[in-house]
Amino acid sequence: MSDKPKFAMYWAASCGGCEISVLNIGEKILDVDANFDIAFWPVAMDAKYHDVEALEDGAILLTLWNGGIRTDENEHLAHLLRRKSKILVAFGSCATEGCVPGLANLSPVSEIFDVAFHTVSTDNPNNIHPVASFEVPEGTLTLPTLRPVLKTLAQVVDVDYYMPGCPPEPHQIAAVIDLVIQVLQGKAQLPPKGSYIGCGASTVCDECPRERNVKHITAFKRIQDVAPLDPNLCILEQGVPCNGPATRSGCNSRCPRVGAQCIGCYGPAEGVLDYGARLITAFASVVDAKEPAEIDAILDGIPDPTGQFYRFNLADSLLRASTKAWKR
Amino acid sequence: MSDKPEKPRVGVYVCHCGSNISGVVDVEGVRDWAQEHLAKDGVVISRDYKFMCSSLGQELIEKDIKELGLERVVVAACSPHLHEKTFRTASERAGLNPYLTELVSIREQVSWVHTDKAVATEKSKSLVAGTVERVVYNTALEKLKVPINPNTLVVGGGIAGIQAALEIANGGFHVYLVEREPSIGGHMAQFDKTFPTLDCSACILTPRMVEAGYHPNITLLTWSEVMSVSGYVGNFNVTIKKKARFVNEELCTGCGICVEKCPQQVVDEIYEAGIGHRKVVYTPFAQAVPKYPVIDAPNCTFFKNGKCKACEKFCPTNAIDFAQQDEYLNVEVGNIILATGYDLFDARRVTNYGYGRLPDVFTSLEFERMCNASGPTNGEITLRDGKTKPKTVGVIHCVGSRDKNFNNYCSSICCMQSLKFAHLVKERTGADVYEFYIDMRTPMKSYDEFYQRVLDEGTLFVRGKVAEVTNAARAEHEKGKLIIQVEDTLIGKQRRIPVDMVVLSIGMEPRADSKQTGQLFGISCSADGWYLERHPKLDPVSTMTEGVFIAGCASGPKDIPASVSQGAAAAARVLDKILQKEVELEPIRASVNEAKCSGCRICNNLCPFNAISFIDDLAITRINPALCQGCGTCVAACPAGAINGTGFSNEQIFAQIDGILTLAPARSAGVGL
Amino acid sequence: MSEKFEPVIVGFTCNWCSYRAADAAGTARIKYEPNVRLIRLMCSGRLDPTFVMKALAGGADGVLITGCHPGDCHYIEQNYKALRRFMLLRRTLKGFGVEPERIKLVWASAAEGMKLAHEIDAFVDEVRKLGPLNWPKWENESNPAEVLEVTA
Amino acid sequence: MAPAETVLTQGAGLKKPEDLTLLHEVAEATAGVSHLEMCIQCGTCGGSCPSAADMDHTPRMLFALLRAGLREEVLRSNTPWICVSCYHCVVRCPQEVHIADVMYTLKSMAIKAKLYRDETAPDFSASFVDFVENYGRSFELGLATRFYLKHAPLRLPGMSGMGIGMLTRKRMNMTPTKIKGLDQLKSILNKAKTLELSS
Amino acid sequence: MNKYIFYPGCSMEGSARAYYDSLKVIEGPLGLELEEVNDWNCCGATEYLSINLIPAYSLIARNLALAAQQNTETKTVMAPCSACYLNLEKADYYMAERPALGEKVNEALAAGGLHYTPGSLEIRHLVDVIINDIGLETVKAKVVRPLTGLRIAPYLGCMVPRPDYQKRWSDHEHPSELDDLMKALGAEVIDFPLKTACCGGHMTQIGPETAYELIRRLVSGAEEFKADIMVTVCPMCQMNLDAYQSETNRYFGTNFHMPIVFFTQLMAVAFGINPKEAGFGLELTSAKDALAHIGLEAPTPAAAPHKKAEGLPMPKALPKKYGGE
Repeated sequence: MSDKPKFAMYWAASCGGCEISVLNIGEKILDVDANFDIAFWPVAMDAKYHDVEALEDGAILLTLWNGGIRTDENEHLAHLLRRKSKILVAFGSCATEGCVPGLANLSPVSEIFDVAFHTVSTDNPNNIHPVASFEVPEGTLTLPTLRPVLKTLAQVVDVDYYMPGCPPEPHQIAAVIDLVIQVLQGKAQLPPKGSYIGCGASTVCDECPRERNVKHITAFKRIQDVAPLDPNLCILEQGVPCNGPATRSGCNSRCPRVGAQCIGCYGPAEGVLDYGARLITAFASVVDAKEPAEIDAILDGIPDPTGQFYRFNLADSLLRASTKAWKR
Repeated sequence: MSDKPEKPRVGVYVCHCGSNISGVVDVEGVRDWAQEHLAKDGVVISRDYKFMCSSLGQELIEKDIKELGLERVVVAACSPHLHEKTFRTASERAGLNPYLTELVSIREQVSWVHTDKAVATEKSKSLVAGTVERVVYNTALEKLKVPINPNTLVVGGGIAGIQAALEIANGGFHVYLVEREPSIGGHMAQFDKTFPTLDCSACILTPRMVEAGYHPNITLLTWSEVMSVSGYVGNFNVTIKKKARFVNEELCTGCGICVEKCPQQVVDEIYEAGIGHRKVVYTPFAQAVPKYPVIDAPNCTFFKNGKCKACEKFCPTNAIDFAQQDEYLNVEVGNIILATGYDLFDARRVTNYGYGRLPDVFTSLEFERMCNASGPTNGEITLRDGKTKPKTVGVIHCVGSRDKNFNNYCSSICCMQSLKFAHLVKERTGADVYEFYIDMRTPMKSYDEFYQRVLDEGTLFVRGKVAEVTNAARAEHEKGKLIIQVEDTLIGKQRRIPVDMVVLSIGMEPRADSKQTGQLFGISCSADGWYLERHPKLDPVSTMTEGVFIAGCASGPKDIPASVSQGAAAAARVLDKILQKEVELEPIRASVNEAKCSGCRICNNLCPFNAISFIDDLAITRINPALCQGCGTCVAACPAGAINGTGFSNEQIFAQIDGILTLAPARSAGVGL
Repeated sequence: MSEKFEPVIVGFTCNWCSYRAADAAGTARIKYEPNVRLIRLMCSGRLDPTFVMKALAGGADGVLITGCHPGDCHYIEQNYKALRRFMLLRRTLKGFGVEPERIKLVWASAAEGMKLAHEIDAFVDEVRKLGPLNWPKWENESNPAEVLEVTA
Repeated sequence: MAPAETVLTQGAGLKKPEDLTLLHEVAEATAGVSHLEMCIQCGTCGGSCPSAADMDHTPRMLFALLRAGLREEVLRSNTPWICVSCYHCVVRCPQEVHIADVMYTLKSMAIKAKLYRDETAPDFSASFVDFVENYGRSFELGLATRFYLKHAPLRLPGMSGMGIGMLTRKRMNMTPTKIKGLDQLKSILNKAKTLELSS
Repeated sequence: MNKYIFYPGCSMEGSARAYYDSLKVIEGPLGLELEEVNDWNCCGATEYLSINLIPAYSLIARNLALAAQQNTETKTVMAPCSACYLNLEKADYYMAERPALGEKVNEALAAGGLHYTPGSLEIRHLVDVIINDIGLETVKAKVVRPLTGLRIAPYLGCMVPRPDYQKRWSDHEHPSELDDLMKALGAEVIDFPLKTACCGGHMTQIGPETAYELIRRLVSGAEEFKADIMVTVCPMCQMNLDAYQSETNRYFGTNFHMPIVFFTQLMAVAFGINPKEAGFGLELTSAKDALAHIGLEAPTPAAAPHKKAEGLPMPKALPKKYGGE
């Protein structure tokens, strides 16, 4: 083993896109190899949990953790990697704020299983339902069990840095890796603990090139119903609920630039306690109506406000889950 | 959430308010609990005192600030609207920025409204905890000082407005007096005699009107209306529409020839209360100020079909100007007095009294005009035919007043006005007069003596609210009469009293447009529509909006002496402001963190005071602190959390929520976690 | 839960109308349910939906929002913004399983102490009927859910 | 608030405690919100009443008696029985007292306390109700014959012309109409009566 | 087509047969579709309320419950009888105003397998429906025999315009709806000051002297104002003024003859339906002379000469509640 600092990356409850995004940094990946020893990165190389367990505490310099905490296995690994890492980074939306897997916090686990295994869209001819442990002649087979709700990494262990995005933009990942290497070389200092890295402090509109005016919204529409979408005008002003005003900058307004509304993957701006609340208040503020009936009619244009406002942030919101998920 | 500042030293002071608080709240319990449980939030001292607001109570706090080095003060006592200033001033005396002191209302919100001691004490603790947690995040603030424009706007040229304008003008400052009718004078100019002295209304009013009309410090703007108001105390900008008079005021001498020659006559719904006529070019009455007539364009033959021009033909000074247009004036004033007066209750709504259906039922204002020597009957009291003198007259009190179906309040002048009518009928016709009343209310100076005089004159009093006035006779002696059906409650029997004439003493109502006018000036109305005073007893001429005052019947029914007093009182308040030369504005304001502002422009249409502007070059939003009124709507709206509001920051409110929920019971609802 | 359920309600008032209505109720000694704890804001327009969520997450069973009557706002028309936010907030909270009846908006002028007291009583009663909300503090979360059962 | 133990002088030195719960009791037993306590004794009701002349107390006085707690005097009054339910007083009352409904309450209280002076009116109501309960519809001929035979046999000859007129014009049915769901109606009314007793 | 759930009430089958018959013949021309409440029961008139509170409201509410569950496209119940109209409206209103009452009534209804949620039906009177849903223009269009020259005293009695919980009427004391309807038929309508005075109600039964006085006031008032006929909307009013008029005359020694018929009867006649089908002839105080007025092709009397305004002007009338200003 060389004396290069150790690097780890783990994939918990998430889609895996973050891992792809790391690869998308191109040649930069070679810098990682040049500067680090890969101690643990299941998607890239074979490694066993007991190898990690065998390491000394704090032996890994940098761990990029992507994914939320949904199972007892996720939770175990989170504690383990926390112990073994000097710097633990919540990498990507799932780890920082729960992301789409966190939306499952609106439903009880039983319902999630029913949908996954027993709805018409599921090809499950033998009606198999997974169980936590199963006896076979060779012994007992076990599966990780699910927690009632998904949690973000910081809700389970202490986190040093957060890197938002679904996934984080490659240019931002590259910049962060550069920074760490510079720190290693004594050329730079780490930001204060708890910082969001690889992103901006303002919101998507800050980087959005579209023209913006004073807003008066008389109807909310789906983007496909606005034809043609004005390519130069603020998407929200055209009636499409664009989450850009409340979403942290850093992606270079990737979606609005190409004619799609921002759906909020970079999470809330710096210091914001509840992401969805910012969108509720922002959208409601520019609704152009005074009578409850009129307001209702306009708001009907947002058929699923909870989904619209919390697509990425539900697990990290103030309420974190619906009563259905936790109340008996 | 930003990090909690270093733990400042907090003092908690719980007031007994005599027994007002301690009768229901365990004050010592709250004190001890705060000392023990809020120490973690920085509470270093917690005390109680009989009367915190007394000078001894205040000194107690001042001493602690100095000796214990308190950095935050929480006083649990009465409503901040009462004593916030007292305690903040006390803190300031001891060298602590006043905005680091907060009041918790455990009197108005606890002891006065709850009875269970244990529950009230718990609630008090929660409220104290909330404010302690909040005050930690309070920051030192400085008031903003702005100069006061010495000009004043008075809206409404009735007796209250005239009085206010004269007081200020005599004090040496300029007044714009705006009146929407062609002349000042208001309702008082319509009356014949005033109770209880029976002074001729015109005789006592006219000199005041003339004085206002010629005062060098008064710009009289009649036939004018305020269109918009912007700005804030000390610096209002007002747009006034001067409606086209079609008479050139520079040339007009007020000779009246045009009025005389005008061939077109219409019913005068305003000044003559609908029972008299006026010409289409007119001054409402002989003593009008200013003397210039106006042309009532919608009724004018020339404006309708391009013919006539009689007035123009005969005008000796060529003052008629059919081409005149509405003019808009912009004036800058420091203070505003609203003396917009009242409307009269529409008696047609009480259908059982037959007004509008039965000709010889009159309203009080119609009757006033009839009694007036310059009125449509030259002062003769007659039936609707304009000739017949009544032999019996019934005066009905409380029409539309003290009645949940109409107006729930007492009109305050209607007893005295009705007694005055009885006297006038007796004096001028010798007819029998019946007065129908629920309660006789004659509380002011010389009022009850007047009641006795009317009793002495032989007026017949029936105590009972009239049930109906009908022309359906049941017996021969009722035929051709108006029958007043009533329970004489003093004998417990129903009576039917045939009379020739009925006078309905109608009540006062807020102006039909009072709500819109209120919105224009940023003041609010009570549930029944009268303007709301800052304090009904201690501050009756101020409003919640700094720099906007009210006088006269705009805030509720009043008689003439009360209206005059209020006009003078409002003027005194304005003079006080003007003489201070500058005004301190509350430092509750919003500001934008420009690094975080994304320029999304969500907040751009939220500020009614135009304090928010968008800086195109930088693509960010800014807030003008002098225009910001501190409502916090933009703070709550900013999707990036880039706007901060002093005094009510997110951190302060979040901490307060946490604090008041400290004692929330941790109940188990069977959460399967 | 054998003892009578007394809901905890956080209320937000505007400085000019509803806070003064509470003062007026006090001055007139109008008695009402003690379950509501009021927080003063300058205007109902200051109400950030975050406040409501924070209150619910912190243990409140209901949230009362009060302001000046439409058209009577001290700041001209900010209460309309409060109304719109309130309406969108209720829709959103429904997705979290929070009954819309737990969030109430009341217009009360400075003169309406009586009305405010009645509205508070009615609201407390309604929330009492709904039962406790008990948003979890998410502290003791280590027990896995028992959902993996053999059904095949 | 506990009613004060005050006494009211009656007759020659006779003293009797006031029944200060009476007003509340009547208000509680009235269908809607009666606003009875809001009466300001203005007399609009007594002035409006088309049949006030035949009443021993005007409604206003009755409310004063109620307030004074004079139970017997109130329940013996003929006022509620003379009330023709014209609702003039109700719509004119400046305090929105539901006077007509209070009259119904007083009638049923008088019946329960057997304190009415003349049994004509209670009997008429009872007979009417009896037919309704047994057929589900009212039966004018039955009601008229039963009622007049008992209370106004002397009026009958004078009335016969009218009765015949009504019958020949088929404005009065010879037999009562029975509804189909009579059993259902009876169970409802029986349950309602039990509830009335328990309240 | 205007569709309503129809609650006729007991009188329509008996003493007010003329009302029922005439309503049936104008249904078609007016485009009214009436679906009777299945197995409705008596509303209790003014009697049941005097005995027992909860049974009285349960009796009324059974009808509401039946009407609410009836499978129709409308939730509006139309009741032509004043007492029925008021009782239904009252039950609906008070069940909501006093939830304690509403709950008890529903407890009783449950014993019969029924339930009624207050506020789920709209209770309306026939005149209201004709004026506000069908409209005077439609009525005018159907008139083939205008009632020109017939002087009518419109008479609504008490329980239609009062207490009017839902504020449907233009006024409690002098509502204009019936006047307007009669004017639409071409009749001359007098400004009858007693149009909402009381007919005596059940006092004809239990306190005739009281009732006779009330009947006298009305009949003499109508004669005083030179009416040819009174028109009413209420079975009880019609019954008292029509059937007890001769007794009233006997009691006071007077000689009034003032026919009173239902407004629907005059509508029918104006629509060209023959008087017999319109229920004429069923009244005890004959309307023959009054009918003759319409039969006669009398020339239209000159309109009252327009007097030159003399004396003091009158205030304008309040704007009407319906049909625009």
